[in-house]
Amino acid sequence: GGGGQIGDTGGSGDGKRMVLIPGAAAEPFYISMECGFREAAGAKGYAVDVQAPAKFDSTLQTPIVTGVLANKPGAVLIAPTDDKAMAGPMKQLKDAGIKVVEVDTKLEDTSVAVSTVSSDNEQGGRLAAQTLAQLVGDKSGSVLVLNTKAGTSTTDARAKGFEDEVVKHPNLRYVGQQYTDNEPDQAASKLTATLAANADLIGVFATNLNTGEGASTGLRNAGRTGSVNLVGFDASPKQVEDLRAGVVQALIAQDPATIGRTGAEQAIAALEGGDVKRDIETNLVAITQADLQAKEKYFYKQKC
Amino acid sequence: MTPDVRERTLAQRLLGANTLWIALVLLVLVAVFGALRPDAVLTTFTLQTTLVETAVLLVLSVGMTYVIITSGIDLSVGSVLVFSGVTSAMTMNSLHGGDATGAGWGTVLIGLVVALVSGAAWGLLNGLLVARTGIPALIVTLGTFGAALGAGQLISNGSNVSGVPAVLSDNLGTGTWFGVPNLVILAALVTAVGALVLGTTRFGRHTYAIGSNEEAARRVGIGVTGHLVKVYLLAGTLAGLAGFMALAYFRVASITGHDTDNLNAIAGVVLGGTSLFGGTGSVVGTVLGVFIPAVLRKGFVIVGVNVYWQPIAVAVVLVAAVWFDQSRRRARNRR
Amino acid sequence: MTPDVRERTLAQRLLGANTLWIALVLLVLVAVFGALRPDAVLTTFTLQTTLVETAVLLVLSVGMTYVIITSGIDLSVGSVLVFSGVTSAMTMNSLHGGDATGAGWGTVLIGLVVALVSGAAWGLLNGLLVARTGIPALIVTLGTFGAALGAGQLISNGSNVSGVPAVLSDNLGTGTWFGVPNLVILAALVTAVGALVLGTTRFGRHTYAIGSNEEAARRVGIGVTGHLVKVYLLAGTLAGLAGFMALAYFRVASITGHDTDNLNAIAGVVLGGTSLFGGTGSVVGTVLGVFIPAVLRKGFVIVGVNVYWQPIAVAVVLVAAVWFDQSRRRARNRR
Amino acid sequence: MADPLLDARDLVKRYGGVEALRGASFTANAGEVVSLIGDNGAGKSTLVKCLSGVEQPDSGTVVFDGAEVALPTPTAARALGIETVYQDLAVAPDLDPAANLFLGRELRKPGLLGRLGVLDKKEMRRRAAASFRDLGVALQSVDVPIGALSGGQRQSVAVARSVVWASRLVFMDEPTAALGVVQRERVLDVIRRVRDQGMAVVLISHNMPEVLAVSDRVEVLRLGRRVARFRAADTTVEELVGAMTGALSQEDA
Amino acid sequence: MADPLLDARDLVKRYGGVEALRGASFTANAGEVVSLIGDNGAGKSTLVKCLSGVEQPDSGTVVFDGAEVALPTPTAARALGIETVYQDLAVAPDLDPAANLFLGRELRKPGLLGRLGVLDKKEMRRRAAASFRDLGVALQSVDVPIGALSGGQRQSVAVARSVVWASRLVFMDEPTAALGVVQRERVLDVIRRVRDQGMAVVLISHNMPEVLAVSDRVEVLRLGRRVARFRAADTTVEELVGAMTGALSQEDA
Ligand SMILES: Nc1ncnc2c1ncn2[C@@H]1O[C@H](COP(=O)(O)OP(=O)(O)OP(=O)(O)O)[C@@H](O)[C@H]1O
Ligand SMILES: Nc1ncnc2c1ncn2[C@@H]1O[C@H](COP(=O)(O)OP(=O)(O)OP(=O)(O)O)[C@@H](O)[C@H]1O
Ligand SMILES: [Mg+2]
Ligand SMILES: [Mg+2]
Repeated sequence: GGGGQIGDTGGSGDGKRMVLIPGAAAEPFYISMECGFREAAGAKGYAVDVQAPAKFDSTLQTPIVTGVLANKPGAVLIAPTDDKAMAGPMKQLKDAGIKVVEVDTKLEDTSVAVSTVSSDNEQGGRLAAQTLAQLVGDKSGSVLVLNTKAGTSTTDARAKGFEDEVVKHPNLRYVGQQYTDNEPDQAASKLTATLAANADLIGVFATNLNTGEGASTGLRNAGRTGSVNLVGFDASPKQVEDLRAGVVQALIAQDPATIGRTGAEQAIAALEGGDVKRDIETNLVAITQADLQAKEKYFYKQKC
Repeated sequence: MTPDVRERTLAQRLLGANTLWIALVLLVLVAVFGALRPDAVLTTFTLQTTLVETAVLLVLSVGMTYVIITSGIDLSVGSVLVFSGVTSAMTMNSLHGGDATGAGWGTVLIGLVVALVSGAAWGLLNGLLVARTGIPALIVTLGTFGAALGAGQLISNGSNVSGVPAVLSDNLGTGTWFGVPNLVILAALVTAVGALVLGTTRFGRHTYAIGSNEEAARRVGIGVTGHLVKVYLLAGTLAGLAGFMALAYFRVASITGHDTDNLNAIAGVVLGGTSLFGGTGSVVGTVLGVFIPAVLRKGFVIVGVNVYWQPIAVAVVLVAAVWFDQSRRRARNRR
Repeated sequence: MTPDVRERTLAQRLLGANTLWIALVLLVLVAVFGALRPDAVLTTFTLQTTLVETAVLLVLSVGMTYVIITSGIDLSVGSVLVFSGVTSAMTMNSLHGGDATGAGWGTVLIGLVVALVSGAAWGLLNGLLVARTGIPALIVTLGTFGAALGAGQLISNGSNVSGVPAVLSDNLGTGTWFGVPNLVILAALVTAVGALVLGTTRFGRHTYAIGSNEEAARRVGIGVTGHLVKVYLLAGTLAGLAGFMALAYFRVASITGHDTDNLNAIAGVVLGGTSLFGGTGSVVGTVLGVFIPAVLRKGFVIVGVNVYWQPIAVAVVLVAAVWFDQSRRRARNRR
Repeated sequence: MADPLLDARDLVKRYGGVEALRGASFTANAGEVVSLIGDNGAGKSTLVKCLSGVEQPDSGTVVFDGAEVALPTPTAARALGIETVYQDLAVAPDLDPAANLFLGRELRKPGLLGRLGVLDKKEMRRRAAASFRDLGVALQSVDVPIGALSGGQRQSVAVARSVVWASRLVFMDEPTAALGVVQRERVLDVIRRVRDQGMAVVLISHNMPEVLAVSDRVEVLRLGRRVARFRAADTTVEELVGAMTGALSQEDA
Repeated sequence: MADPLLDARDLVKRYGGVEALRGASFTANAGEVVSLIGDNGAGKSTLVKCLSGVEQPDSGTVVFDGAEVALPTPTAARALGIETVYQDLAVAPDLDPAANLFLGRELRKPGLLGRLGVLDKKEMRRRAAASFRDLGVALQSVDVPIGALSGGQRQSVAVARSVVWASRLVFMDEPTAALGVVQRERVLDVIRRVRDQGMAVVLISHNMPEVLAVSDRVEVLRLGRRVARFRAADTTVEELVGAMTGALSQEDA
C-alpha cells in the first residue's frame, strides 16, 4: 500500500518567472540562445534565470532540472541532453504544472513539451556534405568526419546526415569517422594520423567547436591548411575568425538567438493562454568565405 | 604486570568515530541551505530527488570503499556501469522483439541478471589482473575503463539504447514506497549489507588486513590473491547493479555521461575518511562523503549560485570539510 | 669483517634500469606499426606530429612525476592548464586592444609570465593545503580541479579566448628548428632539466625521501612542508607552461577538452614505472610512459582499426605492456 | 637419533646480484630448541623465509617429516604446522592487537551468523588478553591499532600469535630483541614449554647467554652457509663467536 | 657536579586515552653515558621522541644547556646538536644506505654544480663505506635500497647516521637490539668514544649486562614516571630489574 511516484507532493509556483536550461554552460551557441531568450522574456516583464550543466550530459542536467523544479517557475525552456534520459525529469516539470518548451534538442516523447523550437542536426550534416562537395568541385579524394564522443545525440545526428549525403558524391571517398572524446588534441592527432594513412585527404567535417579547433591545429601542423577543406559546425567568434583567415573553408550555422527568442515567445503564449505552435524549425545555413558578410547575423555571440 | 586492559565507553567510541565530524559537516550544510531557502530546500521533494539522484553513485561507492581499503583503486566503475546497462537493455530488447518497453517482470529479471553478470565479468577481469600479475590497480582499471566503454559502444553501435520496460522504470526507477523512492531503498539495502560485511565479518577483516600490510596478510595465510579478486568482483558486480539502476531511472542505457563516475566515487570514499593508502575506512563514512558534494550541487542550484561559481564553491566546501574533519580528529587524538 | 662493497658495472646498471623493459615495449610497438604500414608510420611527418602532439602532455607529466614520487597526486593539472591559458590570452589581448593577434614579442613575454604565475599560484595553493593541513592530496587537487576550471570560465565568461599573437603561434606553435618542432624542443628541455634535477640534486633526493618515508624525512630535518609546497608549485608552474604551449599550438585558449589530462598524465607516470605509493620512479620512465598511449592511438588510426575497437585495443596493449615490464623486472630480481 | 623433523639441504637464494644463501643447510628435531646464529647479514632471516614459504629458494631441497616438500606459499607451511615470528614482525599496523593475533584464523560467532562469517570480536579480545597476560605484556588499551604500540608490545603480539597456532615447528626470528627483561624471561619460558609439548623451536638470537640458556643445539650460519653445529651443553660463548666470525670452522657442518 | 646538559621535568604525554608519560623527568650530563631503562611500554621511546622534537609533550619543561627550550620540530633538536637513533629506525626504505646516511645533509659537488644542488654521490658513497667499516657492517652491495637489507644492517645505518652528525647529545633507542655480537661491541665502542669526546649519550636497552658495561648512570622509567636513579658502578642487575618491575623504588627519583 505504500507505492507512489517521486514528486507526488506538488505545490504552485511563481508564474512570472522563466528558466532556461541549456545543454551546456559556456558555449557561444547557448549563450546566443540565452541572449534571444532574455531579450524576448524581459520585454514581456518576466523574471529570467539560466541554469546550465557544466557539460552536455544528462546525468549533470537531471539534478538541475529537479533543482529548478524545487523553485517552481512558470515555464522552463530546456535543451534536453538526451532524448530519452531527460524524459523522466522533464515529465516531473510538466506534472508540477510548469510549461515546458524544448529548444535546440527534443525528447522522443512528444507529450511533455508544449512546443519545440529546433534546427535539424541531421539536415545540418547533409548541408555540410553538400557544401564540401561544392568546395571540392570535381577533384577527388578522401573525406573524414571528426566526431565527439560516441553516443552524443546531436553530433551523432550531424555525422549521420553527412554520411548519408556524402556517399552520393562518387568523387569523395568516405574514410569513416573518428571519435575524439571532444578533446582538441585528440582531434588534431587523429587528423594527422589519417593524413599519414590517406595522403589524398581533401575534406574534413568537424562536428562541433572542439573538433574543429583540433582539426585546424592538425592541418596547420601538417602544413595542409587550405588544401584540405575543413567544414565546421556552429559559428562561434573563433570559428568565424578562422573562416575569415582561411583556416576553415565553411561553417554550418544554426540560428540560436532566434531559437531562444521564439522559445520564450512560445512559453509566454502558453502561460498567458495565447497561440502555441507545437513544432517550429529554424534555419540552418552554410557560410563560406564568399558569403561571409551577407550572413553576419548568424554569427554566435560570446555575451549578450 | 597485570594487563591494564580497558575498553572504551560508548561515548568515547562515538566521539572517536572517524565519521562524527564529517557527519557534522553534512548537517551544517543542510542547515545553511535550509536557512537560505527553507521553502525549497526542506521539502519532501528536494529530499526525494537528492536521495534518488545519489543512489546510483552510492552503490558504486560502496564497492569502491572495499577496493580502496585494500589500497587499490577502481577507475573502471563508470564504464562498467555503461557496459552493463547496454548489455542489459539490449538483452531485454532482443527478448521482446526489439523494444522491451512493454515487457514484463520476467524480462526485467533476466535484464537484472545480465547487468550483474556483465559487471561481475569486468570485476573478475580487474581482480585477476590486479591480484595475479602485480600490475598496479590504477593501470589495470584505467585499461578496463577504456575497454568496457569501448565494448559498450561496440555492442550498441555507438548509440544509447532505449526500450527500457515500463514496469521497471515506473517501479524501480521512479516509484516510491511510503514516500521513499524505491531506488533509494535498494541503495540503502546495498549500503547496509556492505557496511555490515565490512565491519563485522571475516571478509571485511581480511579486507582491512590486506590494505594495512599485504605481505603480513599473505604470511598469516590469508588468501590474498583470492580475496583481492573477490573485492574487485564485488566492485564490478555493484557497478553492474548500478548500471541496472541507472537504466531504470533514466529509462535509457546512456553510453555518455559516466566519465567522471570513477572520480566522484573515489572522492566520496576519501571524503568519508577512507585512506587511499588502505587499511582504514568505513562504509558509513562513504555515505556521508557521497552526500556532501550531492547536497552542495543541489543546494547551489536551488539557491541560484552562478554556474561558474558552483564548481569553485563546491571545491571550497569540499576542502574545508575535510580540513575541519582532519583538525577535529587530530584535536581528539591530542586530547 | 671487511666490507664487501661492490659497485655495479654499467651493463648491470643498464639491465637493472627500471625503464629498460618499458622502452623495449615502446620499440616493439613502433616496429609493429611500422611493419604494418611502413609508408605511413616511419615517416618524418608522423614522427613530427606524434612528438608535437605529445609535447604538452609531457610537460604536465614531468611535474606529475615529482608529485607522485612524494606519494601525492595532482588532479588539477588539466584545469590549471586551462586557467593559465585563459589568463595569459586575456592579458595579451587586453594589452593589445582586445585582439593580440598582431602583438609582438614583448606582449608574448608578458603572456608567458602570466601563464607561469597563474599556474604557480594554483600549485602554491595545492602545496600549502597538502603540506600544511594534512588534507589528502586527492581531495585538495580534486577541489582545485573544479575551482581552477570554474575560475577560468568565470574570467573568460565561459568561452574560448582567441587572439593569440601570430608570432607566438607561428614560432612556438608550428615552427621547427632543423626539422624539429620548437614545441618539442621546449618540452625536451623541460624534461631534461626535470630528469637531471630529480636524479642528481638534493632537491630530487629529498623528493624521493619524502615519498619513501615522510616521517623519516621529517626526523632527519628535511623541511618536508616546504619541500612539498615546492613540488606542487613545480607541478602547477609546469601546468602553466603547458597552458602557454597549448595556446601557441591551438591558437586559442580552450575551456573544454582538458578533463582527462590529469588521468592521462598519471597514467603516463605510472606506466613509466613510478609507484603511486611514492619513493621510486624516474622522469625517463615517464617519457616512455607518455609516448606509449600516444603511439598506440596514432598507430591504430593509421592502421585503420575500427573506432569502437580502438579504446579496447589501447587498453589491452597498455595492460600487456605493464605486465611484460613487471614480469621482466621480477625475473631480473630473481636472476 | 630419530629422523629430523625438518632437514634443509644446500639452499641457494639470490636477490639480483646479492647471494643471501650460498648452499645453506639446516636441521631441526622435534622436541628440541635449536638456535640459529650468525653475524648480521649471514642469511638467517632469508633461511627462515625460505623455510616458511615466504621466499622460494633458487635451489636446494627441504625434507619435512621424512618427505621432501615444496613450500610455495606461507599457507603451505602453515598447513604443515609451521608458524613463524618474522624479524620484521609482519603485523597489520591498522588493526588492533586482538585482530592481529587472530589474523587469518578469526573466531566466528556460533550458529548461523558465524556461518555467514560474522566475527566473535568479544571472544577474540578475551582470549587475546589472556595470551598477552601469559607473556607478561601490559597494554593500556586493547583497541588501539598495533602501529601505535611500543616496540616490545608489538613484538609480544607477534610471538603470541606464533605459539598459539603452531603444532609442529616454530621459527622465531629474534623474538626477544625488543623485549624487556621480564617479558624476555616469559618468552623463554614459553619456548621451553612449547618444546616440552614435542614441537621443534628454531630460535634466532644475537644474545649468546640467552642462546646457551634455552637451546639444546646451536647451528651457525656464516656468509650464507652453515659453518658449525654444537650441542649447547658442550659449548661456550667464545666458541660460538669464533664460529660466527670465521675464526673457527667445522669440516662437516 | 656541573649543571646537567639536558634536564627534562615532569613531562606528560597522552595519546587519546593512553597516558604514555605521567610526569617523567630525565637528566643527562655532558661526557657521560646515561642509560634509560624500563619495561615494555614504560614510555622510554615516547620520552625520547618528546626530547628530540618528534612529539610535543602535553606539559612539562625541558632545560638544555642551562636554558629552557622548546622543541617544536626535529630540526630544532638537531640545531641544538641532538641526534637520535629511533627505535623504528626512521629510514627511507627506497633509498640506498649512503643516501640514508646523508639524508638531510647531503654532500654537494664542489663549485657551481654544487651550488646548483648537484650531489656528490661518489664521495657520499665513499664516506658511507668508511662509516660502515667502522661499525663492522658488511654489505654485499651498496646500491640496494635499504629496505632490502637485513635487520642488523639497517640498524647499523641508523646508528652510523646519528654518531656522524651529533655534536652535543645522542639518543639511542635500542641501537643494539638487532646487532650481531661483533657489531654490538663496535657500537658500544663507538658510544664510549662519543662520550669521551664530551658528548652526552643516552642509551636505551633491555640488555642489563650491556647497560652496566657501558653506562655511567642509569635512570629507570616505570609507567611513564622516573622511579629510580643509579650510579652504574654501584648497582647490580637485580637492583635494576627490581626498579623496573616496581619491586624497588626510590623516594627522590
Ligand atoms: N630482498 C632483498 N634484496 C636484496 N638483498 C637482500 C634482500 N633480502 C636480504 N638481502 C641480503 O641478503 C643478506 C642476508 O640477509 P638476512 O636478512 O638473511 O640476514 P640475517 O642473517 O637475518 O641478518 P640480521 O642478523 O641482521 O637480521 C644481506 O646481505 C641482505 O642485504
Ligand atoms: N601513537 C600512539 N598512540 C597510542 N598509544 C601510544 C602511541 N605511542 C605510544 N603509545 C603507548 O604509550 C606507551 C609507551 O610507549 P613507548 O613506545 O614509549 O614504550 P617503550 O618504553 O619505548 O617500550 P619498548 O621497550 O617496548 O620500546 C605504550 O603503552 C604505548 O602503547
Ligand atoms: Mg635477520
Ligand atoms: Mg621503545
